[in-house]
Amino acid sequence: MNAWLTVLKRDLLLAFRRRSDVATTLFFFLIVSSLFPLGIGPEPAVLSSIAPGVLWVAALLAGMISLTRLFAADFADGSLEQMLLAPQSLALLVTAKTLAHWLVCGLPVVLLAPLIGLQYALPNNALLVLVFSLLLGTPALSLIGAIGAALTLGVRGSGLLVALLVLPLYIPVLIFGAGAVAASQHGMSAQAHLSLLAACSLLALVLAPLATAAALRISVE
Amino acid sequence: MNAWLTVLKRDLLLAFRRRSDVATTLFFFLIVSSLFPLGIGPEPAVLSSIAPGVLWVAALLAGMISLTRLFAADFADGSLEQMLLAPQSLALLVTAKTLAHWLVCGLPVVLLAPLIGLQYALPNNALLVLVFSLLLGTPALSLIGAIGAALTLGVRGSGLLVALLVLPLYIPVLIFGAGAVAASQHGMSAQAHLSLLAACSLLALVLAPLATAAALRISVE
Amino acid sequence: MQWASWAAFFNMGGYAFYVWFSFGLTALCVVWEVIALRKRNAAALRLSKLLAQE
Amino acid sequence: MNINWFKYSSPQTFYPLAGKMIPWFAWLAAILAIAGLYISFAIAPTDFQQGEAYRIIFVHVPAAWMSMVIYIVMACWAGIGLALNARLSAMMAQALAPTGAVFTLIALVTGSLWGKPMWGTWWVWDARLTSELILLFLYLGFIALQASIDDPRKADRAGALLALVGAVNVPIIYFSVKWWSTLHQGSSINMGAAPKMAATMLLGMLIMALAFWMYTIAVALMRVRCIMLERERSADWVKELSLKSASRGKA
Amino acid sequence: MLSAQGLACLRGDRLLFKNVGFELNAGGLLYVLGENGSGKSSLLRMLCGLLTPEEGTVFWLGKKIKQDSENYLSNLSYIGHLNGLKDDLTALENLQIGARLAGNHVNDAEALASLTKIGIARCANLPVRVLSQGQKRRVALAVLWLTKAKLWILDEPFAALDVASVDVLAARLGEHMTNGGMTIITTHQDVLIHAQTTQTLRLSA
Amino acid sequence: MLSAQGLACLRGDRLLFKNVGFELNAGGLLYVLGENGSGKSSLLRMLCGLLTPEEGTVFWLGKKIKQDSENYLSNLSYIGHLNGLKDDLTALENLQIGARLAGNHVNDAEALASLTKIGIARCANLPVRVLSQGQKRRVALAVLWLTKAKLWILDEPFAALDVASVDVLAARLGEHMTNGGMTIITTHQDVLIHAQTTQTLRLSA
Ligand code: HEM
Ligand SMILES: Nc1ncnc2c1ncn2[C@@H]1O[C@H](COP(=O)(O)OP(=O)(O)OP(=O)(O)O)[C@@H](O)[C@H]1O
Ligand SMILES: Nc1ncnc2c1ncn2[C@@H]1O[C@H](COP(=O)(O)OP(=O)(O)OP(=O)(O)O)[C@@H](O)[C@H]1O
Ligand SMILES: [Mg+2]
Ligand SMILES: [Mg+2]
Repeated sequence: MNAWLTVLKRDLLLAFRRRSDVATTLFFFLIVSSLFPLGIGPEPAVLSSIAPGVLWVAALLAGMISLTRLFAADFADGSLEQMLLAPQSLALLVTAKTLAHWLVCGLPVVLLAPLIGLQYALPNNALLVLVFSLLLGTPALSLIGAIGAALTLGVRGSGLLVALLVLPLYIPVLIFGAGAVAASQHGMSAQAHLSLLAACSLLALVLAPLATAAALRISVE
Repeated sequence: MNAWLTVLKRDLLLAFRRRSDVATTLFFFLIVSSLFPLGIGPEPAVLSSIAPGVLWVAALLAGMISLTRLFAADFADGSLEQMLLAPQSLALLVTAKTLAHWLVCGLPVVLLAPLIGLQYALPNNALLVLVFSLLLGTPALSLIGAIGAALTLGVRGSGLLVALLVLPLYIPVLIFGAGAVAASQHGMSAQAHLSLLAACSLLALVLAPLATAAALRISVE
Repeated sequence: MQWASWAAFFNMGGYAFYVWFSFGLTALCVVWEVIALRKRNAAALRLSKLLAQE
Repeated sequence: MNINWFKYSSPQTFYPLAGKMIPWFAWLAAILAIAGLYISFAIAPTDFQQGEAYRIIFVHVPAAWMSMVIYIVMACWAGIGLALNARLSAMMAQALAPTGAVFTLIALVTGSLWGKPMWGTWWVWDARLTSELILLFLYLGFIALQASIDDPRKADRAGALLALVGAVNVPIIYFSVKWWSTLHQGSSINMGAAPKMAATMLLGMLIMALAFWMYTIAVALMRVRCIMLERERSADWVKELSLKSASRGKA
Repeated sequence: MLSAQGLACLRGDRLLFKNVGFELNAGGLLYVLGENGSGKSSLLRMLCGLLTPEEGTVFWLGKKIKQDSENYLSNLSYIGHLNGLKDDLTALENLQIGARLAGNHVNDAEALASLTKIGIARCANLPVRVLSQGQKRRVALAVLWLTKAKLWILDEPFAALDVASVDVLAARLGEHMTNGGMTIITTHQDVLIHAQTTQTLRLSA
Repeated sequence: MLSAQGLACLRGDRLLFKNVGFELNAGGLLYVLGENGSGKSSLLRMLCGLLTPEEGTVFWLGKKIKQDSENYLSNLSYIGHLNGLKDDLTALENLQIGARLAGNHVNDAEALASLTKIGIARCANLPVRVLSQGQKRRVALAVLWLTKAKLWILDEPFAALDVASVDVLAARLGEHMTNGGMTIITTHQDVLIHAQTTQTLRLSA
């Protein structure tokens, strides 16, 4: 538990030292979701109908782009080796790293999303569901993404490769997440979608760290 | 000229050695553009109306993500220093690297785009304009992106700065590009948009390599 | 046999392009895969022969 | 029992064994394919709704079946390879992936070619089509990952892990996509409405599917032989083999 | 305490070494020598459990290291080619975090003391990014004044160090062995280290 | 031929050195010595023009190096801490491309000969990725058998080399100086190099 806290604190400290990186993820999210009105035109009806999809895709891409950095720096400077040699369960340490990543890259996006939703003329209840769905879904994104990040360590071109590996696995989360918002937009209950999202996250929490740990061991060899 | 060719050939050779990297850019483009229907829903009318924006944003993202690697590897392994010490104009060598990058990452996207346009139910003439607009616009993306890639090298905390610098410069390209496709979709002439795109690319060709070279010198210090 | 003539057969009730493209593509993939594998095998043997003779 | 398994799981013994098996499967595939094609074009009657275009079904459906089956088989081999550290299993997984991807591509393209005359469009975002597309991405991810790792052992293990993760996800993806499109269901097109299949059609499809099976086995064996040669290029048995094959070529 | 039997290492399609074995007891020093590329670093990573041997086994106190890995790892300190330092953290922070990950709590004073020992107390509060090659190496090595691990595995610890630091480190290694510790080391330089027993393992490419 | 006057180097907010000057003539060897972090690498990068001096100027044949940089650079061969090799290219390709970038055309035979000289001909067609630390360093150094540059600036060229390679490299450096070349070198190891004139510049942190 001690090592777990150390890893978490270290990663948060590092993120704090490099605040601009955190800002970059947010900024990326902001830009991607603002590009669409530019590309598509300002019609509120159209914008609001595509909003759930666009916002969720933007959140997903923002999370993914920051993923490549999850283990890469640790790998390059050798601290990953030291983490593997710590007398603790690697899967546990992985959850600490993933949690830090989510706090730094996922949470800000969740908090920023309603602001952007306003620009897309989303009604209030849909905004609420948007925040909830992101809150439930983004942990799954981080957890699944960690597997991809671990598998592509030391592989050149890993930024795009990670996308190729991970995006297909993200699709259920995307569908349930965007579905929840769309449902509430159409006056239906988003409950079913939200529970499915939570289920995805739970499943990922149980399985992904194990897979990530195995992947790290393979990559470091 | 000799060194120019050497750099171009070397980068193409490297890309050829890692063919899968090239394919990855393409697949990234493919996957990102397939995500939107999953988020937004399968309605062909809606899809076709957002297609210009979505496809251009996807192309932009694919280019941007692959750009971060443009100089990073050279910087890390020291070949960038050697390039700076070559008895040739650095700006010239930079154009060689950028051209190689465009050939490897930009051109394939241009060629794949119409296929994806079909999935978005774009009409034939709009498909043609899509290809043209990408052909004229993506070089500007590569050239402008190179500045950002060069700046991110040494000045570590400047991720935000670079995004701030580069993305606003991308926006005109995006607007003209998506605008061209949208115009042809609505039965108007895309000529004006296309000429503006070409102008962007030309301007970038003249100015960007100089800025990139300067940025590289700063980063390597 | 339900084809009036070879021409009718090739015409596929007006859907010739779609039908023959499908079957043709499949055949092409199969042939290409086999040829590519044979080449790959030969190349591998050639290289290990070079190594062996060294 | 055990001893046998280990004997045949070493590349050195498996290589010639595979060589002997390939012609059998290849011939079986050819014969079945000819029979299947005969049924598809000569025996099966014209469909009264779709005309002759429906004959695409005889490649489309078997290809779609194969694309899914191969993924499962591949994941099984990968899992065995990872669990038992068996090199041959990992190689089999690697050998299957490209063929699986090819069949997925065939299913997608022939489906599109069918869709154009039937639905009037090359593509709709229907559950089955979409999940087939995602399956293609999964194959490509597997191949790309293995291609970009240079140490073969590492590539094996990383690929195996990815295949397993994918296998866990495939059902989730499938159901989520299905649910997604039934909820949205804007378009009037519904592939489930395909006509009730006549017995001959079913037979034709089954025989074609069998032919594809045999073909897959033959090609996978060929590819696994290549992989063995490439990986063990400096091993003695490969060197001997290459010298022998060359002298046979001259004679 | 640490022993290895019949180790073989395959990298790509090249067999780097096979049938490597040794036994290392308390107070023992093992030099692993060999040309560039002979597989010294690979052997060391194998001994840590970072690399799975193609054949052979490593034992700690008679048990396979994979079986009782928690116990083994808490007795191990490994410093590889890479320093394992975070560029954005200060030397002090790096040192403390490294120690805590390995299971020891270290306060500021202790960490500073160890930086002083290896002569870079002056850099304690600088981010590691601005340190030179050799200074970074010294920060990484400072952990040797903090760890309670019995077994030290060091991959070219002297590389990039200036003469004074080499002596300081050699003395520390000698002290460790005197206290009953064990060290496995690779180096291309000639450095005198005192140990109760010294063995040499030569890998040939 | 190469001279420097009143060089000062500021890194972060620390003045590493100031008022450093020297003159190096044909056949001359200049050792730059100093502890870790004393600014040796920084000085060398300054001499190459990679780093702008805080104060002072570097002259080549009496002209400021920034003024006639094309001429200066075509007379310069610099090998820094980093090897400048592409992992995915073979040793041979790396060598040829490096030489061509510096302005010399080199055919396969010449490149292979230089790899043979430094004893890694065996690795000529392997991608550099699979080479060990020291083997990579040797590939980078092989360029010294190809270049026609008069001035060599080498940052710890002996680091990570095994004993045999150190001798080979030292001999090559001696030969270069005999032919009227100039060398500036940093090292922490004691290596004997023959030169017509030998100077030492000691930086103190
Ligand atoms: C790009 C387009 C298409 C794709 C990717 C696609 C994909 C698939 C897949 C994956 C299957 C196997 C599903 C299973 O066995 O449960 C399948 C079966 C089938 N497809 Fe398609 N399809 C496409 C277009 C079409 C079209 C246009 C039609 C007909 C109008 C069609 C008719 C059928 C039929 C009848 C089956 C067999 C159903 C069964 O065995 O239950 N498909 N397709
Ligand atoms: N990840 C890897 N994949 C494939 N081959 C590798 C890998 N790492 C090292 N090798 C190969 O293993 C050999 C030994 O590498 P290793 O780093 O163990 O050598 P070393 O004895 O430590 O050499 P040095 O003295 O140069 O550090 C090298 O020749 C290299 O070709
Ligand atoms: N990019 C940089 N930014 C800020 N400071 C730096 C940078 N690079 C080096 N320094 C500082 O400059 C000092 C000298 O570094 P330099 O690499 O020149 O030392 P060196 O003499 O080569 O040492 P070594 O023997 O360890 O290689 C270091 O103490 C470091 O703090
Ligand atoms: Mg080593
Ligand atoms: Mg230095």
